[in-house]
This record gives sequence, C-alpha cells and structure tokens, in this order.
Amino acid sequence: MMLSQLTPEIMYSASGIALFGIGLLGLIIVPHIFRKILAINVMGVGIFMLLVSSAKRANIDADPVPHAMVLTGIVVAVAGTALALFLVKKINDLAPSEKSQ
Amino acid sequence: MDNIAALLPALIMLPLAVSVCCVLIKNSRVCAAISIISAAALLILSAGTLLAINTYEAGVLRYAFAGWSQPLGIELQVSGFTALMTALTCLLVFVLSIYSSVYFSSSDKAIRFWPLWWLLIAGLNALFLSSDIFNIYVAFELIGLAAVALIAIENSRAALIAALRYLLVSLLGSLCYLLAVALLYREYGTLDLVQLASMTSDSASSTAALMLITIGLCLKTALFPLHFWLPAAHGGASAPVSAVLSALVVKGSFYLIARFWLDILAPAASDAGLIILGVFGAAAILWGSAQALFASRLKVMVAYSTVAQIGYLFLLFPLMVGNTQTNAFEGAAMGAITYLIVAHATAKSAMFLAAGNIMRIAGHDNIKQLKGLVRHCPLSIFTFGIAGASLIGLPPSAGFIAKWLLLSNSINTGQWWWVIVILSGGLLAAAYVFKFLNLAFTKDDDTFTKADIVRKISPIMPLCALALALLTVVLGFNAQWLLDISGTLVYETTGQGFTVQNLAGVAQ
Amino acid sequence: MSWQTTLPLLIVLSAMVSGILILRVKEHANKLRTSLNIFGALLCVTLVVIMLVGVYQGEVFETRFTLLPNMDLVLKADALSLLFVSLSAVLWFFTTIYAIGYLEESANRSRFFGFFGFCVSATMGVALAGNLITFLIFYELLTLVTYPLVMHKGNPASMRAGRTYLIYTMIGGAVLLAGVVWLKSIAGPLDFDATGVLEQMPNISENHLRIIFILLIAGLGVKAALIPLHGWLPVAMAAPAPVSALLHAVAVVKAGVFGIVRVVYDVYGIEFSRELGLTLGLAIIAAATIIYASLRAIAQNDLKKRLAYSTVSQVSYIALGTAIAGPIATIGGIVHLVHQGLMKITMFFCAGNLAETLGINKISDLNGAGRRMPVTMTAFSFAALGMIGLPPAAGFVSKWYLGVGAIEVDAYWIIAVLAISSLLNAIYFLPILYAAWFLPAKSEWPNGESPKAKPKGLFEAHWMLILPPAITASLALLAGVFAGSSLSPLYWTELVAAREYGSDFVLVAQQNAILQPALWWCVLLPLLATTTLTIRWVRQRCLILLPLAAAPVLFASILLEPNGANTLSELFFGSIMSMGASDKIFLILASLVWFAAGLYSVGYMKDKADKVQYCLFFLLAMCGNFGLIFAQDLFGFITFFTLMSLSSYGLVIHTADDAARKAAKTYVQWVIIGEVILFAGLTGLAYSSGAISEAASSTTQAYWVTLFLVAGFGVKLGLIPFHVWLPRAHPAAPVPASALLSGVMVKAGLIGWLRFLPLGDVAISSIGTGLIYLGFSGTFLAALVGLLQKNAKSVLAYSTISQMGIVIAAVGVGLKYPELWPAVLPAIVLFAFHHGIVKATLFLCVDFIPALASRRSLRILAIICLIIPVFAIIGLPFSSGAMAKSALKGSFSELAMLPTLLLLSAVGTSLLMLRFVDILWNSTKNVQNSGLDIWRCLSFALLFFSSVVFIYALPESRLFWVKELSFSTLVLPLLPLILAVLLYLIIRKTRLQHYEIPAGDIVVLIEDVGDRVKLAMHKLSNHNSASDVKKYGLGKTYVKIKAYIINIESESSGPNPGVVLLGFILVVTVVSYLN
Amino acid sequence: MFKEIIFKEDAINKPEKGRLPTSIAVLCGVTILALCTLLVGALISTQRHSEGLQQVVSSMLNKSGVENPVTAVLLNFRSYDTLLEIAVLLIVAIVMLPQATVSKSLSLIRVQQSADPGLIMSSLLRFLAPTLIIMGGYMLWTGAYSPGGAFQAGALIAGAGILIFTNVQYQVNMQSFAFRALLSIGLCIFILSGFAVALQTGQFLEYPQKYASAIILFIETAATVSIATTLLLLYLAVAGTQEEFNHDA
Repeated sequence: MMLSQLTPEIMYSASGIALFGIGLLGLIIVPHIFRKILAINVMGVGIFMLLVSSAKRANIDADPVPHAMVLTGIVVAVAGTALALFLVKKINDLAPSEKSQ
Repeated sequence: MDNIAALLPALIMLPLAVSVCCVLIKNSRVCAAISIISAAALLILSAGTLLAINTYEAGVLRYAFAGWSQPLGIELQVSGFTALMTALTCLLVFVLSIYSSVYFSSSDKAIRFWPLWWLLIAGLNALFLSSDIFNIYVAFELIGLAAVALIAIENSRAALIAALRYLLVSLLGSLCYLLAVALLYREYGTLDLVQLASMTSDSASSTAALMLITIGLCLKTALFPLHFWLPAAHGGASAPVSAVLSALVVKGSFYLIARFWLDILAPAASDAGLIILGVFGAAAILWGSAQALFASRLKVMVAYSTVAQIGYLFLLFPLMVGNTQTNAFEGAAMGAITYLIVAHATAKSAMFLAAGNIMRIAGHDNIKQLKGLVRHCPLSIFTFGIAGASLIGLPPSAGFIAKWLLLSNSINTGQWWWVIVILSGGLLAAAYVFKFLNLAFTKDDDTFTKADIVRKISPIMPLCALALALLTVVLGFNAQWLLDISGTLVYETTGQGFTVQNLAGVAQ
Repeated sequence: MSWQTTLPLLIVLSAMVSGILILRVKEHANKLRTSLNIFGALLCVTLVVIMLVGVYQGEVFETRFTLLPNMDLVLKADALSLLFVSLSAVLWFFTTIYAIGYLEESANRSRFFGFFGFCVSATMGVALAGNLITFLIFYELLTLVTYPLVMHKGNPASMRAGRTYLIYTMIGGAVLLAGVVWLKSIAGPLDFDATGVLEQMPNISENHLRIIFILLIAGLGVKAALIPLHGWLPVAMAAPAPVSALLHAVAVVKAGVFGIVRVVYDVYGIEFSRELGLTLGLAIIAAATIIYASLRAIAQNDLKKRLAYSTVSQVSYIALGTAIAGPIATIGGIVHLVHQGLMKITMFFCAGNLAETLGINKISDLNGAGRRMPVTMTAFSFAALGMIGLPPAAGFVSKWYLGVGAIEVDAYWIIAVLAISSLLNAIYFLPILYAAWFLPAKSEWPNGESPKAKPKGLFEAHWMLILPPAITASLALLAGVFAGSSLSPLYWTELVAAREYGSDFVLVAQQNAILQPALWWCVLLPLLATTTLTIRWVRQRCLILLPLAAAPVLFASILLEPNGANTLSELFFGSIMSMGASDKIFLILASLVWFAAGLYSVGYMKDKADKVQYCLFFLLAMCGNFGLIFAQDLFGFITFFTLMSLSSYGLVIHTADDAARKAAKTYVQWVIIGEVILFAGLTGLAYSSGAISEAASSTTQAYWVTLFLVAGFGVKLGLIPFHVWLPRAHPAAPVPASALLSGVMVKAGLIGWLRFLPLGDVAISSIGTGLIYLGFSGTFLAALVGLLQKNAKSVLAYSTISQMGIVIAAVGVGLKYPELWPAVLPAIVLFAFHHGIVKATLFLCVDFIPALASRRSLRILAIICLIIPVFAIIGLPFSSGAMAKSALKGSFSELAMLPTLLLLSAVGTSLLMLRFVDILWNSTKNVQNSGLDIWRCLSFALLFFSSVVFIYALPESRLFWVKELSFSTLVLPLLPLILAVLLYLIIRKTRLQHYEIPAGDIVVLIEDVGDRVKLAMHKLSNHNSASDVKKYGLGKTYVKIKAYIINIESESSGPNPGVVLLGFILVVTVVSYLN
Repeated sequence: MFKEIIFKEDAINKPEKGRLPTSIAVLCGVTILALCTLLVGALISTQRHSEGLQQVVSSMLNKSGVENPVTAVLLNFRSYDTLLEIAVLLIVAIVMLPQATVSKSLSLIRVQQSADPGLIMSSLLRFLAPTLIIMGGYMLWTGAYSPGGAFQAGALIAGAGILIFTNVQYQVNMQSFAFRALLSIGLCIFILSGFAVALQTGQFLEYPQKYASAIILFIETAATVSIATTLLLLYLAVAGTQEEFNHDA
C-alpha cells in the first residue's frame, strides 16, 4: 500500500469503518443491553463519519447530499435509540420480580 | 398514463395522512372507519396502477418528487413487479384493516394500532416504489420502527423483548445497508437506482457494498441462520400484525436483495455468491420446517413456517446463475418467485389470522391443548387447512403454481438438487400443517368441555381469514394473468423485463 | 362457451358445489342436507349421462383454460375418462344413499357430506383430466379432501389412520410432482393422447424417461397401493364404512391406478413403454402385490382389514393389465377398474351393514350372519365370488381378459399369478361365506343382540343400507353376465383398447339368433323356479318344484332334435347355445337323473330341515348342468360349469354334520383348484383359437392348453390325483344329491373334454398316453381303495372313480389316435350314459333298498332292485354296462392291452360292487320298518327301468346290441365276476377287511401339510409385535433428534446469534470475493 | 448477541450469563478486524467519485429558495426523505404516548403554583429556557443560509421544554389533543403543503419558485415544533418523570 494512497479522506473513512467495526464487536460481545444500544450508535457514527469524510473535497465545496443524509440519519438514529431505550424501560417495568433478584 | 403517475405519491401520502388523522382522533371506531375507507381507496389506486402499467409501453412509471429528477431529487418508479407488490400490500391491508377493526374493537390498543399500522403501510409502499437507495434506507427505518412499535403494543414482556430484539436486528441491518449506501455514493456519486445500475462495475468497493447489503438485508429478511429473531417477533405480535410482518415486511427486504444482486450490482455479484444464497435458502427451508414441526405454540409454528418459506425465495439466486450473461432480470425463476411471494403472502396472512382467531377462541395457542378445536371454530380450521395446502404446495393453489415453477426451473437449469430440497420442504410443511389439523380434528376428551372456556368471536374475523385463503386458491387458477402483469413488463434498468419466455418448460 | 366446453367443468363442479352447500348446512337440518346430497348426486349422474350420450353422438367435450403459459388445465371426455366418470358418478350416488343411512344420528354430518362431495369432485377431475398436470392437480386435491373423511370419527385409531394416510400420500405426491415437472420440462404440455405422446419426441434421453417413469409410478403407486407403498390402506380402515367404500372402490385407490393407466397408455404410449422395458418391471411389482396382499389378507381377522388387503391385491390387477401391454390385457385391466369398483364397494357396504346392525367387525363373529341378514350376505357373496374370479361375475371377465392378454404377449407367468391369486382369494373369501351361511350363530351377536330376535324394521337393516349393496352387487353380476352387450363396461373398454392400439380389436358381435328357444327354456326353467322360492306359499311346498323344473326338460330332451344354434351377443362374450348329437344324449341322461333325483327328494327330504336351501342349490345346480350341456362358447360353458359346481357345494354340505362340512371343504377346495386350472386352459384356448369355441391347433401352446384342460376338467371327472374330493363329497350329500353328483355332475368334466379338447383333430400323444395310464391306474387303484371302505356310499364313489378311469383312458386313446376318435366317441357317450343312470340308481339304492328290505314281503324285490344295477355296472350280459363296454372294447380293438385291461377292470368293479352289496345288505338287517312313500318309489322305479331299458332306445347303441350269443358276449363278462367273488371271499377271511383307508385317501396327506403351513403362517403373523419394538427404537431416535433441534433454537442454549451473524458475514464475504 | 437480553448492570458481574468465552470474543474481534481491513482496502482501491452531487446541487441552488445547500437538499431536493424522517419520529412518539387512562380532555400545560422549584431551577427557568427557545428560533431561521435547520432548532427547543417540565411546577399533559396535535403537526403540514403546492405545480412537494423560501420556512417551523415535542416526549417517557402526573390525572 503506497503512502500516497493514504489521503486524509481515506484516513477519516478508515476511522469511520473502524468505529463501525468496534460498534459491531461491542454489539456482539457485550452482554448488557444499554451497551448494545450504545454500540449501535457507535456504528452509526462510524458511517456518518465515512459519509462526511467522503463529501469533503480539496478544491470545491463539500458535497451537501451526504451532509443531508447524515442529518436524516441522525434523526432516525435518535428515534431508534429512543425506542430501544423505551422498550428496555417498559420491559423492566413489567418484570418487577427481576428487580429483586 | 400521466394521471396514474401523478397519483403515485398518494400511495405513500394517503397512509401517512390517515396515520396523522388517527393520531389526532382518539376514537377507535372512527379510526377504523377511516382506515377501511382509505384502504379501499388505496386498493383501487394500486389496482389501477397495476392495470395501467400493464398497458403502458415502457412498462415503467416514474415520478419525480418535488419536481427534481434524479440524480438530484428522489424519484418513484413503478414497474410491473413493484406495482404487483404494492397492489398485494394494499389488498392485504384492506382485508387486514377490516379484520383489525374487529380484532381491536374492544381494546385500547386500537388507539396506537391504527396510526402505527398506517405508518408501516406507508413505509412498505415507499420501499416498493422508491428508486433511491438512501430513501430506501429511510423507508426501511420507517418499516422497522413501525413494525417494532406494532409488536410492542401487545404489551406483554415476551412481546416487548421480541420487539426489542427485532429492533436491534433491524437497526443493525439498516446500518449495514447504510454503510453500503455510503460506499456506493462515494464510488458513483449518485443515489438513484437506475443511474447506479448503469454505472456499476465489479470494483472492490461495489463488492463490499453488495456484501454489506446482503448481510443487512438478510438480517431483515431473516434468512437462515439469521432468523433467530423472527419466531418470537412474528409469533408474539397480534394477529393482523403478524400477518403483515410475515406476508409483506420480510418480502420488502428480499425484494431489495434481489434487485441488488440481479440488477443494480449485478456486475459485482459472483456466481458463487448466488449459489451460497441458495444454499442458505435450502437450509432455511429444512430448518424452518423442522422447527415448525416441533413448535409447541401455534403462532410460533406459523412463524417458523415463514422462515422456511423465505428459504424458497432465496432459491431464486442459484436459479439465476445461468442468466447473468444475457440479462440480469430475465428468466423464469423471477416469475416463480413473484408467484411465491404472492402465494405466501396470502396464505401466510390467512394462516396468521386463523391462528389469531383460534387464540381468541381458546384463549391460548398451545398446540397440544387445542384438541378437538374443530368443533368450536370450524371455519378457522378450514382456513388454516386451505392456507396450509397452499404452503405445502398442493394444487389447486397459488403455492402449487409457485412450487411448480420453481421445480421446473430447477430441472431446466440442471440443478436437480433443489428439487429434492423443495419437495422435502413441502413434505415437512405437510407434516406441521397436518400435525395441527390432526389434533384439531381429534375428539376432545376434556380440553373444551367447559363452554365458558371457549369465547365467541365476531364472524367477520374468520371470514376475513377465509377470504385470504380462498384468494390463494383462486390465484392458483389465474397464474397466467398474474405473471403477465408482473412479468411481461420491461424492467427499467436493463430494458428487459421478467419475461415469461421459457417460463414453464421448453417452448414447443 | 358452448355446452361442449362447459360440460366437463360442470360435472366437476356439480359435486363440489353441492359439497360447499352441504358444508354450510346446519347439523340438524337433516332433510335439507339429504335432499342436497341426493340432488347433487343425481345432477352429477345426469350430467354424466348427457355426456355419454353426447360422446356417443360424436361430440367432443373439452374444457380448457390456461394456468401458465404452455400449461393448460384440461378437462376432457375420452373413452377412458368416461368409463371412470360413469363409475364414479353411479357409485357416488349409491354411496351417498348408503352414507345417509349409515351416518344417521352421528355427529358432524355436514362436514362429512361436504368433504364427500369434494372427494367426488376431485375424483371426477382425476377422471376427466386431459393432461398430466390437470391430473396431478386433482390427484393432490383428492389427497387433501379425503383426509377429513379418513379421520372423520376423530378417535385415536382414525387419527393414526389419517396420519399414516397423509404420510404416504404426501410423499407419493411429492415424488409424482417431481416426475411430472421433470417430464413436463423435457416434453412439453403432456396432453393425454391415445397412443402416447413421448415416442414422437426427438432428443429425449431414454434413461431420463425411464427414471421419470419410475418416479411417476412410485408416486401413483402409493395411492394404487402397490407394494411396498400400500401400508396406508389397511390402516385407513378406521374410517366410516362409506368412506372405505369410496376410498377402495372409486376414489383414492382408483385414482392411483387410473394414473398408472394414463401414464403408461396416454403419456408414454404402450408400445413405447414396452420398448423402454418399463412394463415388465411394473408387471412384476403388480404381480408381487397381488400375491403378497392376498397372503396378508388371509391372516386378517378383522373383516375390513381383510377387505383392504383384498383391495390392494385386486387393484393391482389393473396395473397388471396395463403392464402386460397387449390389447386384450388392456381390456382386462381397464375393465377391472369398473368391476373391482362395483364388487369392492358392495363388500364394504356389506361390512358396514354387519358392523352397524350386528356389531360384527371380526370374521370370527360372522357365524350365521347369512340367516340374519340374507340380502346383505347374498350381495357380499356375489361380490366375493366375483373377486375370486368365478364366472359369470364381473371379476371373471377381467381375469379372463388378463389371462388371454398375457398369453397373447407370451407372458405365461402371469397366468400362474392369476391362478395363485384366485386361489388365495378363495382362501380368504370362502371361509367368510362359509361362516356366514353354513355355521350356526353364536349365542349372541357382538352388539349383544340375540340371534333369535327378529330384525326391528321391515328389512334386516335400514333400507338405505340394504339397497345400495343389493344394487351394486347386481350390477357387478350383470356386468359379467351381459359382458357382451353394448352397455357393459367391457364394451367401453374394448373401445378404449381399440383406440389405444389403433386397431379395431373388438370382438365381432355375432348376429343374434334364437333358433331353438327351447334350449333357453331348459336352462331358465330351474332359474325361474328359484325365483319363485321368494314366495312364501311356494317355499312351503318347495320340494315339488324339483321334479317340476326338470320334467319339461326331460320331455324336451327326448323331443328336441339338434337344429342350429342360439346366439346372443349380449350375453357373456356372445353366448352360443346349441345341441349336438352327443349333447342330446347327455341331456337325456341329465334330465332323467335330475328329474328322478328331484322326485326322490320330494320323499327323501320331506321331514328334513332346510328344505328351501336344499331346493335352491338343487335348482341352481340343475340350471348349471343343463346350461353346460348346451353352451358352446367358453364363457357360457365355464359359467354353467361353475354354477353347477358351486351350487353342489350347498348339496354336499346340506346335512351340516362334521363329515359333511369336511367333505364340503375338500369339495370346494378342489372345485376352486379345478376352476383355476381350467381358467388357465380356457384362456389359452380362447387365445390360440382366435375365435371362441374352436379347438386348439398350434403345437406347444396346444399342448399346454390341452394339459390344463385335461387337468381342469379332470378334477370334476375324478382323474387321479385330482379325485380326492370325490370320495368325500359324494357320500356326504343327501342321497338324491349323491346320485346327481356321481351320476351326472361328474360327466360335466367329460362334456368339457369332449367340447374343448382337440379330439379327432390333433394328436397330442404324450397327454393321450398319460391319460390312458392315469385312467387305468385310477380304475384299479380306486377299486383297491374302495374295497377298504366301510361306507356304502364311499364304495360307490370309488366305483365312480374307477369307472371314470375307463372313460378317461378312452379319451386318452382319442387324444393319442385322432383317427380312432370317430369310433371312440359314441362308445364314450354310451358308457357315460350307462354309468350315469346306473350309478344314480345305485346311490338311490343306498336309501331305498334298506327301506324296501325293512318290509319282509319286499325283500326279494329289494334284492332284485339292488342286483340288477350292480350287474349293469359290472357289465353282465344284456345289461347297459355290457353294451357300453363292448362299444369301448370295439373302438379299442386295434390297441393291444387295452381290451384286456378293460376286462380286468371288470374284476375291480365286481369287487367293489360285492363290497357295496355286502355293506348295504348288512345294513338292511338293522333297519326297522322305515316308511316308503310314493315319490321315492316312483323315482327309483323310473331310474331302475331306465337303467335297464333306456339305453336300448338310443340310436347310438344299436351298433352294440348283442347280436349273437357267444362265449365272448355271454361267458367272458362273467369271468371277472366269478374271479371277484373268489377274491372277495378270500378277503373277507383275511384281516384285510379290517383295514380302512379314509375316504379321500391322499387328501389326508395334503391336509396335513396344509395344517402345518397354516400354523407357520400364524406364527409369522404374530411376529408383528416384534416390529413394534423396532418402531419404538425409531421413536426414541426421533425424540432425540427432536430435542436436539429444539434445543438449538431455545433461548438459553444454542449458538450465540452474534457469532452466527459473524459466521454468516464471513461466508458471504469469502464467497463474494471468490470471483 | 440478542439471545438473552441483560438489563441489569450487576448481571455483567456474573461472567457466565450472556458473556461469550474469551476465545470466541477474540475470534470475533479478529474477524471484524479482517472485515474492516477488507472494507478499508476496498475504499483505497476504489476511486472516489469526482464530485458527487455537489455541482448539481450548486447549480440548482438558486432555484431552491434557500441558500444553504444542505437545507436545500433536505427541504427541497430531497424533501421526501425528510418527510419520511418526520414520520419515523412520529412512530416513536406514538409508542411513547402514555396509555390513555382518562378520556377527559385536559389542558396542555398544568401549572402547579404551589410547587416551589427551588432557586437554581427557577433561575434556570427564568433565563435559560427563553434563551434556548430564542436560539431555536434563530437556528430555524438561519438554516436557510448557513448550517442549522429544523432538527437543530427542535433539539434546542426540546431542551428548553425539558428544563421546564422536569420541575414540578409545570407539567405537560401528554394525553391532551393539543399535545398530539403538536406531535403530528410537522407531518401534517408537510403533507398538506406538498399537496397544496402540487395543485399549483403539478408535482407533489414541488414548490412554486416564488414562494419556495416561505413554504420551506413554514414547513420547517412545523417540523421544528413536532421535533421539539417529540424529543421532549422521548425524554419524559424514558426518564419517566411524567408517571405521577398521569396517575394523578
């Protein structure tokens, strides 16, 4: 791999992918549900990073479409996370016996 | 024709609008009334689209949202296949809405059910009609969250856990898909499917994207071995929700896998990949059927049957192996799968509704304790039987035609091993369907001796289920028509449609 | 849309719509449901009739619409489908009526009748299917709609039945589907065509076609219950009787076998299948099924199970006929589709009736059921006899064509299969009939009813239960009797075969001509007399019917002269009745003895029980005997022959004591064996002569045919070693019946020989020589064994064997030296005539002489009455015997030894007669003054004088009158007698007289072997319990697998989904990068 | 992964429960590492598209009615995406709306004058909440020209809302019609506007160029309201402070 290929864009994108991978690993090996939800968010952030980094170009303005996609993605991610958290809460509410354990 | 095209957004906006109405109006009866009327309107609209598209020369209608055509804007496109899917959606929605209006009539769940229901439908239609990969992502989220929310309205701990698990899977799948979208956009600079299809190459990035899409969507489709979430989710939801999840939601993601593999990213697809998908499909057929056979709850059994039926869908891929040189979407296998989707959608929703009725009547769906049930709900058992026959692939039913097409395709392409899988899948299906029917017909010793255990249900519920089951039978006789509509149309990206040449064997 | 294109669809829909409507009928709305049922069934029948008429007028009926491109749903009426459709429609109608009666008051009737309608609809679809796909669709549909019927009762047994049924049919369906799809993809639309569609197709690998054929047959074989795929059928017996009836006779089993017929004929084409070498395999499987299932049937005690195995066996006849692959066998196979349907549905109706009315499910409970439920059991009996293949019932027609067809294609082994199968059929059906009719009822029926109680209603059961079996049984009988008519299934089948082979192979119907109606009256008179037995008034005076029925024939026999033939093409395969010169003598003999025996019976049976039964069998046997004298065609002859033989069974068993039962058993066993051998011979004859009623000519075939005919008729004639039944049966019967058996019925075998052996045409010297040897050894051996008998009648019976030995030898001479035949024939006829009358007289003596001698005043008369016939038999001068013997001797004169042997035989005869007189006269000493009535006296007198005089009246005898008194005519005949007296005196002094060989001699050995085999089979069938253990083992494995599979998916165990996901990703990635 | 969902922190301490064996975990890590490497390799080996849609967007920007290209994409070029996104939010909102325990229609906001929020809280309320709201308004407005827009504005306003309603003095009645109207107004306005402009221009959501900026602002405002309400609801539902209010009512 030639060093010249390691443009900033690639570096950022690679870290985005790394975040995605870390999130995935976390999702798989971490047992606790909150962390799993967090892991999913980490994955999402990785993707957003990839999108944003690919939008930026040296000589021209950044491509707005990935930005818009990220914004939409964030809202959706918020919605998903909120729903997940809400479900966790309700599940806990429905099982008072498990609290005592 | 333009008139019809101009009405396309209505297929998405009308459900959204109904949803808003249902949020605002808290009266469940009014909601139900509005829903049924809107469902009827949608049905007419989608049927009109379907019929119109058949006469439309290009075979494809496109609609640019906000007046911006691709690549800047988002376009809707409807081909014969997607029109059929939409029509199928609207048809099921119509029947299921009627069913739900009775099912939820005495329950406060209705207040949540109706808006979520319509959001889900909007998502489904959006998914089928969209021509934009990012928009598809949003549609996926709409569907995924709405589906989770619909499962969650059951409000039992098991249902909530199933919903949560489904949510995580759905989010993970969407993220994989989104990563692929990012890769594709980075490489090709466009989000439009048509444009993409004309540009794609077999670059490493495209292959990676295809791989990510496959993983993400297989998760959503619950292809074996990624089906672990499905039985609990589909088995735990309320009957109409289970029906729509099994009948339509998994098909949406399957449709996209097929699009990407066979059309949009076809240059990046490998024959080995196509075959391995088929192998997973075969495994799904056998495994899902075996699990269904051993399931102890009726709805779980039906849900596992969905796992198996999804397996059949994936047999499409190996059957398309030989076709890559000529045209991506040509071939009889697509016809078979189209038919299978329709057949399974109607049969499975009928089955879930029947199971729902049984649950209502018996108060539970523990198979072993449903002995002699036939006396209390003959119509539901009958429905279950008909739908089961279609799933098994017994004639005359849509399932039979679908299976026939699959079999003849396997033989025509020289892949006889699928024949064995398909037939054993059918036999296993027979085993689980009749295992239940056998029990239902057994004389009840003391399971239902007390009359008060058995609840009465409105006759509309079994009739809805029966209507769907009969539909599978009727569709067994109109295969030609259905395939014409979905098949003779030119598919927009390649100039070729799912042609029915060669569809049923060697042309004489 | 014209009526030509809608009618097939309407037929299918008529049943379905009525099914749907009935499903919606409320459970208690009996009237509505019944009327819907009847209306639906009638509508269907009507539509079918319309279609039949239409096809007859040359219309083409076809409903066709497209399912998929290049794949149509076709309903079409061709000859084959019409056959099946008519069968289904008609039987559905009857089954519906039956089911309405059967299911009275039971639960879930609407469901039952609804699915019943669906089932018929699917069957109609199967029948009318115009291509393989349509067939497949309805075939699978049939599986589905029959399922609720099979487990209608909802008890564990029917659940198990339903499950087994499904497992089998589903797997079969899958295999069939694979075959059809494959075939479709290489061969296109697969429309049925009368000569097959595949042969014309180029570029199809033959091996593919072979594999596909195997798949198709395996798939269809499940429903057709070919071994080893038959397992579901006996289990499915748990269903209600009408369902079993429908399953076995019309719907499921037939659908399978109909499919085989379609595949072999209309898809592959029979010629092509044969070229591919496929038919032989099918034939072997079918044959194996026939034999195996019959063997299993024997072991069943459950009536319905036995019937089920019988179905397995019988249905394979159809497959066999298909597989034999010749035009005639085709007819046999296809016509069996209808015939088996009619017979088997009758049997299941009857089984249902028995279970319903008396609670009888086990064969061991059947004792005496015939008297309690006569109509049911009569219907059952007809059906069972048809199943065995006894003429003239429908089953015979099928078997006949199968046999002839097998010979046509040189598949002789199939004859053996048919023969064995018939035997096995007899083995498992006849005990049922025996138990039902001839055994006394047990103390109570299984349902607790007392056998003495009268039936509650007007009939023995609900009329709806009685009528259907009665009608179907009649239809089964009529289908055989009127096989030649254009309304018969056979006629249609011939059309089918003609189309299949593109030839006009249809038996050319003769011109109907009744030149001598009197012949028919002779035959019909006894039959008509039996019908009058239904009248109570007649029943009380039934005995008088016996002479009355025979008397006109006696007159006719004297007055009628041979004059042309009666031909009736509708009857049998075209019946020919005529009377030749020698027939006339036989007729005189027969009518005389029958009249005399009838007359004697009036007196003899006066105080005995079961007069009506006696009369019935007497009259039927009489009908058979007269008929066989006239019948010139094979079918006619064998029909009357069988009628006579079987009816005599009733006479033999009449006294119903142990000896009679044993004798009757032996008798019927040998009747059946004889029938089977005859079947082989006659089918060969029918084929080798091309047209019926001419003698065989080609050599090897003629040899075998002759051999079988010799053996078959030889059974009746007492040819050793087939004689064994005779010494048992003849003595066991009532005296007049014994007289008939020995006097005339034995001669039926002779008539058969004279009619069908190529006597005078072809020399078959080996058989001729054999016959001469066997004949004379019979003569001497029988004399020896007879000498050691303690019963006067047994002695007489052995004497009959001995005398018949001479006749046999004479026929042997004719067979060996055709040129001598013109001289031998009249001698044989004369001898037979003489022996018939004299032996009948002697048998009457057994009863008459003691009665006569009991009065002191009449002792002299008694001695004269006894001595004269004895002398006649021995052949003392001027007696009829002397004349007959001299005739024989004259015809043999060119052959060394034979006249001498003949003379020596007289020694044996004399010894036997001495023994007879000895025994009889001793017995008179103890007899007290027993009554003598006018009837017996008249009868005896008639026979006595006939035996002395009548022979002189025959024109044939003129040649042999004693024209000069010489040593050879006067003294020589006395020498044997003198020798015999000396010998007999010696014997009386020795210990030899204390020895006794049981009557029937070597049969005792055979029975011993039979008992051992039975024991072994019993042990074998008890081994079933061992297989349960195996099942249990399998079950354990199943449970283990199940637990394992469930475990993997359970919440707490199994692989972590995340890891699974990663694995999946890995696989997909690796594969994606494989390119 | 999702076989058994563990909810309690203390469950983590039990290693046998739900936790993968270390070896397998390591194996997973290696696999994922390989996959990521593969992806990065794919990125490196594949040429990025030269400009994406940047040129197209900027060439059409003047027709969009706003100057910020991102907002143009979000609310004009790809407004349909945004519409669906609002719908996604609505789903979550519907799920979290508390089960109707009373059918009486109540006012949106209930003020408990008696309750004393405390000094810090009341000063925060007094100063921070209005600031947040104003900043939200600004964000909304400025979205047309520079980064900002409905979501950002909604988030700020939701923050203000949280501030207001987490103290005992003010309580929001989530079962009131008004609350539901606020939740759904974004979607409602979006659809209605889309339909209304279609009457004029023929295409759904195609704004007449003259009024484009105004319509976008209108839609954005509605969307902001809905987003803010939804986020507020999310917080309240998950944090669970509104339980008492519901039970009281």
